[in-house]
Amino acid sequence: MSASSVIFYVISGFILATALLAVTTKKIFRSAIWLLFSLIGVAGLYFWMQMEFIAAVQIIVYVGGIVVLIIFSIFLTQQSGNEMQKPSGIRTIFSILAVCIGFTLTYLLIRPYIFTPSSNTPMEVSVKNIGSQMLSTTEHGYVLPFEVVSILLLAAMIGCIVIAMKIKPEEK
Amino acid sequence: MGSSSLIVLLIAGIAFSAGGIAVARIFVKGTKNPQKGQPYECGIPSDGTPWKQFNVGYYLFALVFLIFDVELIFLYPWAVVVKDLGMVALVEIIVFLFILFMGFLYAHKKGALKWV
Amino acid sequence: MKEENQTTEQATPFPGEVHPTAGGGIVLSKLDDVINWARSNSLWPLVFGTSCCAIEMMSTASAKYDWSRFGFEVVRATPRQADVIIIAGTIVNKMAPVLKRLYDQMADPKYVIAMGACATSGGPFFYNTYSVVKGADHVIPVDVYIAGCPPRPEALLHALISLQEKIRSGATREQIKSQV
Amino acid sequence: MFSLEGITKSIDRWLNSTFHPTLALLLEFLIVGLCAITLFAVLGLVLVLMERKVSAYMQIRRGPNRVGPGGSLQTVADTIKLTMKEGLTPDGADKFLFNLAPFVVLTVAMLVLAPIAFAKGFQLWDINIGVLYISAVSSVSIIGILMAGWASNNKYSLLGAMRSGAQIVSYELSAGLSIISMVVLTGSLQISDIIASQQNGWWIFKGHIPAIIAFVIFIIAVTAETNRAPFDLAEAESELTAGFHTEYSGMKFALFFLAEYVNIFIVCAIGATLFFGGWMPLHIGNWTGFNHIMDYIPSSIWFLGKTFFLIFLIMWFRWTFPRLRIDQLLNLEWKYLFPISMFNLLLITVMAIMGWHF
Amino acid sequence: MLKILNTNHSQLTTHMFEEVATTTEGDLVINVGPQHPSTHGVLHLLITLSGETIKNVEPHLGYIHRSIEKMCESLSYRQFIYVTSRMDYLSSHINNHGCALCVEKGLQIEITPRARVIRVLMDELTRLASHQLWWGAMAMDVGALTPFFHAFREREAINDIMEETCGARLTMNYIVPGGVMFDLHPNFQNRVKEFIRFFKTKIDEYDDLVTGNIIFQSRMKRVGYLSKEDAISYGCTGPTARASGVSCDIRKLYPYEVYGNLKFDEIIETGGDCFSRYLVRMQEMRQSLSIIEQLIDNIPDGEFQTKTKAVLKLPKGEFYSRVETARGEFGVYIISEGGTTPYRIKFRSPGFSNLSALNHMAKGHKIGDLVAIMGTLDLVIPDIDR
Amino acid sequence: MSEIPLSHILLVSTALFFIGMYGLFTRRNMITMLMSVELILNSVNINFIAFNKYLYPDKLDGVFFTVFIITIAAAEAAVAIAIIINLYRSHQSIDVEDAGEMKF
Amino acid sequence: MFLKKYLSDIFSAVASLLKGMRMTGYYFTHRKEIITQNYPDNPELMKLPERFRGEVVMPHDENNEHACTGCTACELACPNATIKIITKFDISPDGKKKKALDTFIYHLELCTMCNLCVVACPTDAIKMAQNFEHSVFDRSKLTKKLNAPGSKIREGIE
Ligand code: SF4
Ligand code: SF4
Ligand code: SF4
Repeated sequence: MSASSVIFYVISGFILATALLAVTTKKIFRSAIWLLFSLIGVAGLYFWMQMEFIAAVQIIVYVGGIVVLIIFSIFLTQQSGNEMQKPSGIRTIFSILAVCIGFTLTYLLIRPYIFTPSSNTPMEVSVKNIGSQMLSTTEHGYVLPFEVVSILLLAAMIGCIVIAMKIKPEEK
Repeated sequence: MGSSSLIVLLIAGIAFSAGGIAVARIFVKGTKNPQKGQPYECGIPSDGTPWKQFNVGYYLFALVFLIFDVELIFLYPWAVVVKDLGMVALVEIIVFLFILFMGFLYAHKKGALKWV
Repeated sequence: MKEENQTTEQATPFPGEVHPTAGGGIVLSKLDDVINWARSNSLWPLVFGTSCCAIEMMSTASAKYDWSRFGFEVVRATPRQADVIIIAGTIVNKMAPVLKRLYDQMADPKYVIAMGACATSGGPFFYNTYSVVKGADHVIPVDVYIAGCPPRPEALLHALISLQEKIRSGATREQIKSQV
Repeated sequence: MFSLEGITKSIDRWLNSTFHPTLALLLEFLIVGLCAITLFAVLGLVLVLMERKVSAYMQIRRGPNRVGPGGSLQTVADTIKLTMKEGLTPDGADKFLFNLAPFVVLTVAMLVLAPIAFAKGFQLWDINIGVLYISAVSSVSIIGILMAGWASNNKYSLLGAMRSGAQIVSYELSAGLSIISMVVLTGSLQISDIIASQQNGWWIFKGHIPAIIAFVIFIIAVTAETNRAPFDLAEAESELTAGFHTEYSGMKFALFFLAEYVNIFIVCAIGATLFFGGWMPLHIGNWTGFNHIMDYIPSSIWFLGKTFFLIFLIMWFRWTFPRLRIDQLLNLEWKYLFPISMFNLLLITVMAIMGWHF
Repeated sequence: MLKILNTNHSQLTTHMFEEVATTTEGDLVINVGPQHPSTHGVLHLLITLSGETIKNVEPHLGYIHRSIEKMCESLSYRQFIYVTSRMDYLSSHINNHGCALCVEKGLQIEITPRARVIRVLMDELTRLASHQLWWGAMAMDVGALTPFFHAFREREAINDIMEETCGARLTMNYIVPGGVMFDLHPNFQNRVKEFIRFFKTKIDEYDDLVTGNIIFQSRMKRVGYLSKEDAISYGCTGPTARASGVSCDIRKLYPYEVYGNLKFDEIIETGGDCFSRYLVRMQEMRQSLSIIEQLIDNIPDGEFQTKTKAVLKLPKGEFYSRVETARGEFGVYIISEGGTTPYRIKFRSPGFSNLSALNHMAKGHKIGDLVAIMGTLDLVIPDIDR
Repeated sequence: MSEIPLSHILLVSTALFFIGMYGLFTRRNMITMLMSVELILNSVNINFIAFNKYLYPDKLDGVFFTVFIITIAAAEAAVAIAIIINLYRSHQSIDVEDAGEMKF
Repeated sequence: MFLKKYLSDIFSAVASLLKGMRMTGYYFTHRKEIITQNYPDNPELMKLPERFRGEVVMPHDENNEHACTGCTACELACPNATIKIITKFDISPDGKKKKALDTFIYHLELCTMCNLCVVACPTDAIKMAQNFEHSVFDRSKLTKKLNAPGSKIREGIE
């Protein structure tokens, strides 16, 4: 086993362990921190796959943005020191069962499938390539989604503001 | 030395902090007293816990930030190629930024960027 | 009204009392010297000024006297990061528990300087008042006392230098008191 | 001529010739790790001393001058003392997160070092997304701060952490935008490319006024991101005693302190790379004679000189200005810096496309 | 008359009910002080916060209550003066002055013209020193650290002058009933003139460094507003009240010593916010300078002390005198039973009333503003607690 | 990285997906549920990247999909949190059970 | 219009900030403005004014004689009982009993340097000295005996 595969397993283990902790920890703040580590682990996985750009995006958006937002909303809506109430026993059992069955099914689906790694000459995943393809107006260009994303973001922002500021005046 | 430097630096960072804290742990024997572990609040016993619901005035900023943060990640690939693509890229980004700027103006107008 | 002599001789150790010894015997004495040298040269005071003497403490920090020359200028507002409390001013009965608490909350090793007549003995408020603690050493153990009301900034610097010497020698509070 | 590149090369060669390749690689890792740690420690010592001296001279006093020659050992003494001080953990704290926070902050600062070019050919990893990597990784440190603030179970810490969260998050935008506007000019995110593009002049000169605007915005934004005065609300002494590290003592506090200074170094290094050409000596167009003379100064000196100049600038701010209030701070970002930097980005783009820069 | 009283009363009560803060879910109650860098001593504030916004500030006192008034009852008329330096230690000299005035009123002694001028000179120097310290500390509160050191440079110059004549730097104890303790030092005039020359250049630097600074101005303007009516009803005096447009300078309204013959302005601003308070103090410094300039060349010759008896006894009765300290009106009220010690002494300290307006001013602002407001109130806590 | 078969990466992402599902099932708190959703989205991203890397290294479409998914995740998180905060304001609780009637 | 105000706001703000930076920059580059005294290093530079009150001393002349009659005026004048005078009765050569000073106890830790005792003393037996380096490790060291051992009152002082 080479160093590279060791690193892969370490990263995967890290991702799964922290993700598991994130969904089972009782304190909500800790849960957010575990989620953060899990996301960082995913970024590490991207680094390992030499997708540096995606890794950086992952860190910027998830860690720098979403997790911070989640933490803020935790402060805003929770007694962050309290433990969250435990799910009922039956519910836990059924969830575990469902999840296990689902996992096995998927595993059985994946296992027989033989992926043939492509022999095409790989394209370098540099920011330059990403950029030029993103902005190109040809058939494989992504310029339309690129512009649509801005509308999506605009919609999201307006939505957020409308929703979040709705009750403000009455509160005061 | 490539991406392995990340691992080296990660280990170095952890080792450095762990080493420093371990030295303090091993060699320094602090005294114990009942007040030491209590939170410091200007010498007055703290009343209530901070771990409760707490009005964050800044969350709207964080919301808006998140949107613009995503915008930034689209700008990086764009910025790299803009010189080569020339005018096309400029037009595209003007449309892109214009739409977002609308959002910014809206947020401004609605007072989301004002302090609450 | 002569109880101040008895209390200074009182041998009951205070709960937060520290002996500025490093290493607890594990480390070699050479290393001990280095540590004592470092500790003596990096005394970060806690912001603790209650009254008039605090102004002279501020003067000591000011450009003319400049205690940063000794490395004291890193004034910390939280006791966790401070090394020395300079009790600058009167301690009254209501303040005493606060002082004790702050002292207790400091991380070891920690030192105390009583600046001015009030902190040393109650000073002008020794007689005729009902509310003043007659010397901060009734509340927490004090290492260095400075007389004066208020002491000059140089006097505070002198006290800090004495404290440095004391730390450098590595002796405990009791040893120093019994020597001299 | 003294060159770091040569030294690293020869060490590499020697290691590979004497040891088994795997062992040589491991040894190399070890050396790099140790170097990084040393760099960290030395940076901390030097910068703290520098800060104290700079502040002293601005405040018409002498500053540390009694420990070691000219006070040079002052920070060494401080470090040893902090190491030898009890590191307490409050009883009510979330012990695990409380102790984890300094690790996060410090490790992040360490990781950001990877793509920084200290001298010609002296760079750990010339990653192809260079500056993006740096702004991505350094945004993790905010989590460390939030963690520290929350886990301390102290109201001051929590308030300080929240403030710093809002602040770092907001200022990331204008820092990012000004970085992007330089990227427009360089056409690459890779640090080595960015430096190479300044072969015939630094961007701050080549880029006319928009580059200067971008630089001003950059320096303001990074000052805010590193929690330095006048944006030091997270640890505002006169308001929140010590902000998010109120409960930290001893070595754990020292790690925060160290990380803060290393972060300053890093952002200044980025600023020096983007605007002042990193290790690139001062070259003017095609004055070959002049350029040649400049080349005789080692590249590491150029790099450090520029970086320390920027650090000095940031220190100068700190010892001159009052602190902003939290709402003013966010106002400044959202009302002024962000729109201006957006506009400036377009300006630079037009300039780049038209080829109006030198 | 009764009607007016009634309406006032009802207004007062509704006002008081407003003051009672309702703590709701999501509010944070924080102790600021007694040990805190911005409380300038040992003020303890219990702050109710909603996010960063202040809902209520509740000052708690007593952390430096030294029972000075009680103590004075057992000290002789000569002795009690020195304790008053420890109340408002930044204008210790003016405090002593107020007490000496009251004792002299009771004894009905006239003091010599020289002593009067010396007292006023020292008063104004003290006021300058106090304002300088306030300026430095205020700048430090809002986060600028360098002004503190610059302010102390000038303050040290004054301290040196004081020390030369009075023999101490802070708690001078220079005034005695009947005059002053020593004559002026021979160097005094020259050094004061030199200081004036030096300080005139430096006070412009103050403006460059802090007053004009945009950050500082935005921290100060429209923060901590105190209307004229509120200033009067809270009993504010000194620069705090004058910044709200209340004319209350004792030196003008009830001139004592030689103030009646001097040309100086009472500084009145009408803004009522922190920046007005700041400006009032800055201009008062210039006024003090002009007072000193008027007096320094015209110190009359003669005795510096009237002869008094070795043991002072005030006749039976009540005596009140007031002076203008750096912080406002300082009143001394002595009830004498005819003995060698006062029967009862009450001090009216400016800080107490000014502090009472804090909650009113700080409500709805941020924590950072609270610090700025406290800075411009220029509180000296032992003055409040006594 | 070549010696790791693609199925291992898929396995990891599947496991991550189901961990997210588990969280979604058991948690009754909206914020934690949102966190679970983020995990699920991440598992999808891993798949996209892995497929792109292993099967179509000559193309970048997987990368683009990932970027857009991340974008949408961010927008979704922002809106979701706005809703959660709004809900909390009106119900003083963010338990899903309490939020039966979402009529705004 | 809006833009103009916006821009002029920015310019005036930057100008005011630069003004402050020029000030600190000036002090940074002009070392001669430094006023630090280096207290323990050059004692010869430290001149205290002769009126400075550091502690109460009782001057003795070369014959080990002082001027204190033990009249306790200073003790009475002192507001916080810093001085305690213990008197004894000397037998003068002509057989008369005469009150004289036995011990002059001075609690430096209580003294507030107010000068009232010096003013009160009819024979100028005590005065204020400039010594200020009073730091000690043990507070009891601050209680002093001012009259030197074996000293006696100077002739001719009543
Ligand atoms: S010793 Fe004197 S100056 Fe110091 S606090 Fe006490 S009374 Fe004030
Ligand atoms: S100086 Fe004042 S306090 Fe000191 S002994 Fe003399 S009278 Fe007493
Ligand atoms: S010192 Fe003077 S006042 Fe005191 S007892 Fe002696 S002679 Fe009398």
